[in-house]
Amino acid sequence: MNKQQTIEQAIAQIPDGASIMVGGFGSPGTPFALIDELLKQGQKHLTLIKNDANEMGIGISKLIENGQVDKLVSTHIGLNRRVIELMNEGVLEVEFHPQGIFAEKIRTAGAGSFGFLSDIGLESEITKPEDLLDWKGARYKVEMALGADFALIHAAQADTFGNLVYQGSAINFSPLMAMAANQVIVETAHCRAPGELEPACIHTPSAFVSSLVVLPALTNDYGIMEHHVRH
Amino acid sequence: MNKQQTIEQAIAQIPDGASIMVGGFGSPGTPFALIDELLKQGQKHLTLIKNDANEMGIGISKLIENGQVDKLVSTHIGLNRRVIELMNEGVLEVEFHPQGIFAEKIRTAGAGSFGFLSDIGLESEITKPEDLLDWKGARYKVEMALGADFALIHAAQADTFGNLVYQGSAINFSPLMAMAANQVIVETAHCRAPGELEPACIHTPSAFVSSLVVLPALTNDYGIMEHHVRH
Amino acid sequence: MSDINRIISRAAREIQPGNIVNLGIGLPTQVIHHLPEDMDVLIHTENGVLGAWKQAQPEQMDPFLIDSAGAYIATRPGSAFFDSAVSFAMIRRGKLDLTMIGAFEVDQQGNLANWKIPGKFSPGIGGAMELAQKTPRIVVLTTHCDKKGAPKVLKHCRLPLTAAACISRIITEKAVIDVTPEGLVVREKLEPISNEALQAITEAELIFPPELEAS
Amino acid sequence: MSDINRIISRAAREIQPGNIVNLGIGLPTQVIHHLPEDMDVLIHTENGVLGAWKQAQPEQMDPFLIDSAGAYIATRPGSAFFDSAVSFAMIRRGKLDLTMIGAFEVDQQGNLANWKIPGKFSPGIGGAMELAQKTPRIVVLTTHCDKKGAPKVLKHCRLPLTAAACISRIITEKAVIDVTPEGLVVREKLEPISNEALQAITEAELIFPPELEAS
Repeated sequence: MNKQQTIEQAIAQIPDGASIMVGGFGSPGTPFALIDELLKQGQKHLTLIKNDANEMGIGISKLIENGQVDKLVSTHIGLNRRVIELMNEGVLEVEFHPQGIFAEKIRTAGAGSFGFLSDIGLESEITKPEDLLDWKGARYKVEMALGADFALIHAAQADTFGNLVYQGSAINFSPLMAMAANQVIVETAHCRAPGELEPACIHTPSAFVSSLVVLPALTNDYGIMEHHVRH
Repeated sequence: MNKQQTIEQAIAQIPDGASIMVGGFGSPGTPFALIDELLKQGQKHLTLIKNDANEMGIGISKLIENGQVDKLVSTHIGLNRRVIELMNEGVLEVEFHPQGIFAEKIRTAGAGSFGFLSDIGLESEITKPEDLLDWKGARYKVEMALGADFALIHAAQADTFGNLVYQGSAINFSPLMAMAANQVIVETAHCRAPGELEPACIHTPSAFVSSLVVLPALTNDYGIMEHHVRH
Repeated sequence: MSDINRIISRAAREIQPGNIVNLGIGLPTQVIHHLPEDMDVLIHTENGVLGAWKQAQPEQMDPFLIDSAGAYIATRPGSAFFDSAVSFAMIRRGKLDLTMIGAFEVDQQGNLANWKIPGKFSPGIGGAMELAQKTPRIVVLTTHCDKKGAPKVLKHCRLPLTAAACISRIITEKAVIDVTPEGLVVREKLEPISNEALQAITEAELIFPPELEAS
Repeated sequence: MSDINRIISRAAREIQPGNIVNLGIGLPTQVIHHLPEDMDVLIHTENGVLGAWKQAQPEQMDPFLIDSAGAYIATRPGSAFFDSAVSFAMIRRGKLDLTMIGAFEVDQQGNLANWKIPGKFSPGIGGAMELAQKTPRIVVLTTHCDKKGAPKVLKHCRLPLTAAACISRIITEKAVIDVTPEGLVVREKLEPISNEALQAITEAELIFPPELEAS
């Protein structure tokens, strides 16, 4: 059950053209080390699925700025001027969803279902006529499941089987993405022996994890970022 | 934010004819004390939603045997001969779902969605023609959300705000039901002050809990049951 | 007191003990600094925190704990962390009592537009659509006019809506205005201004009830 | 060795190191007792345990921890507890490698009937339908004939199906039989029996490959 791999091995599984879910809301939960390895290996024509685009110069923004990303599925990129420019220039295709719908579409894929019936934005411009379903007396928007080939996840702690624990607001989309992606690559700086994590406090059970990368330490990217300090 | 009530107050909120979700898979997670109070108060024409019917003479089987229940929505009642008899005699209406679909229908209500697209049992006798949806090139079964007026939940630990922690396999349907029911009544023998439960290890956040009943102790019903000891 | 401070300090009084509240990015985020330290309130953030509190002191900042506006926050005793699906389940199930939110435009039907200016600004929807559509009470915090002096309280929103008929109350630096079946009713003035002057900077038709003048 | 023990001990050899396995109620549940204590395997139970293990010793029984058959169990290091929605997400997403399951009837198309005998037995579906439909490898453990001596391995199931074309292998006290595109292929005999005698107690047509006789 030992899922440990080197970071090179783990990321080398990703081919050009892959769809990749990336955990994180802002910096917390963003797997900076896995992203940097993807930058180094240079896979191209990627579709990324992440809540936001991080900020310029860090996280997935590096991949986008480096031209490795064809499409981004997201909820809000307001904190990244450069990615907004690339979107407006037509260099990067961006697909937006309301944040909770984004979460729920991923979770639906993770649950092995195919879509769900929603009323969010039913009469707004985000709903196209072809998404509407009249069913048993009511009108719904059909939101289809959103899966991916890979997920890149940062965990605060893991055991060698791949049981995961997240910290604070770094949990956000990670457990959903771990369920939804076909291959799940996890980084952690704190790897435990099986049995060291409390079974009732595990956020992602090991069955959902494919590869575990143990980081020697967390770099500055994971520290307090000036842009997150409100002034 | 203090949600504490007496068991009498909490259960007296339930009117005749209410739909009630009850946590538990077998004994673990079954809120025996809340059920016994419901037996005492005698509300009638109830619809119960529980994975199973417990065993004869304990848990919701008492309510069914006492004639308080018109309908049971469940996945398997094979361990309760008496309830099977009542079903076969037409005294009790029983609606069965596959266990994971039962869980997911409840979770869908809990997520504020209305239904989901499934392929489970698509070509089996559990799928009626009117549940089939052809959508964007594929055929699905539409599973509608399953909500309820009340949920009765047993938690291993709670704080006075209503944050909940479950133990072992007693978690099962409880966090889903706590999200799906309009009023959520929780019993626990271990009530903590706010801040004593680790925020990252809370299974049900307090927002989903309406009433908290602190039990002086757990009765024998919560102990080792002879029928769960395999021979 | 600055216009902004007047909005924020008035908005803080909207929060009742026992409330679960979401504070949107911008003006609403700042309301938390006007709440008493011991107030019985739970602040919800979309990114999975119930029990968020004021910005953390520098030496106590946790790099893995931000609010949905991106600031390192402290939490209150009794807080919980959870994933984004649970966070929005809480929103869609109506478990929040109050959301305060910013706006580009509001109108007399209670419509809200705050996510997109076609051709100029469309960084995404974020959590606004679900908050606006599903929170029982939406209070909009906004300057009365935009930077060019054009009214933001309109007869009909012209921008794409975030949600229709969702607003309960609008708080500007000039007034507190309720959305009612009869229309927009001015409840309080937050600076000395005549009814005529307030109406002049408001495209929507305002109702001035008699008790307003008496106050 | 009894018929039942022969089925169970042969079934235990189906489990490979590294597997995630669900063991259905009845014969499959007993397979766990034939696994080495240190085997690298994770047992999944529908009620939210990954890493379930053999029945707990009386003094170590936890009243809040049972398997889906209702027995107080021990767990292995590295186990996790989770809710029923996550448990079935794991099943529907194909994260289990193997499910062993009982049967009323199986047939040569790999169909499984194990949840309902109309008019006689219908206590509910439980988790069988999703396990049968979504686990990559389904191994059925069953006596070769029912208590009246009637074949259970049929040309076509007559009872309502749990899932269609889901079975990989059938293990009875007589033989190990694989479901293949060509039909049911006998891989092993578990007691001395002629091909003719085995076919005689089997409604489905069996294929006896040459290498079987050599073994």
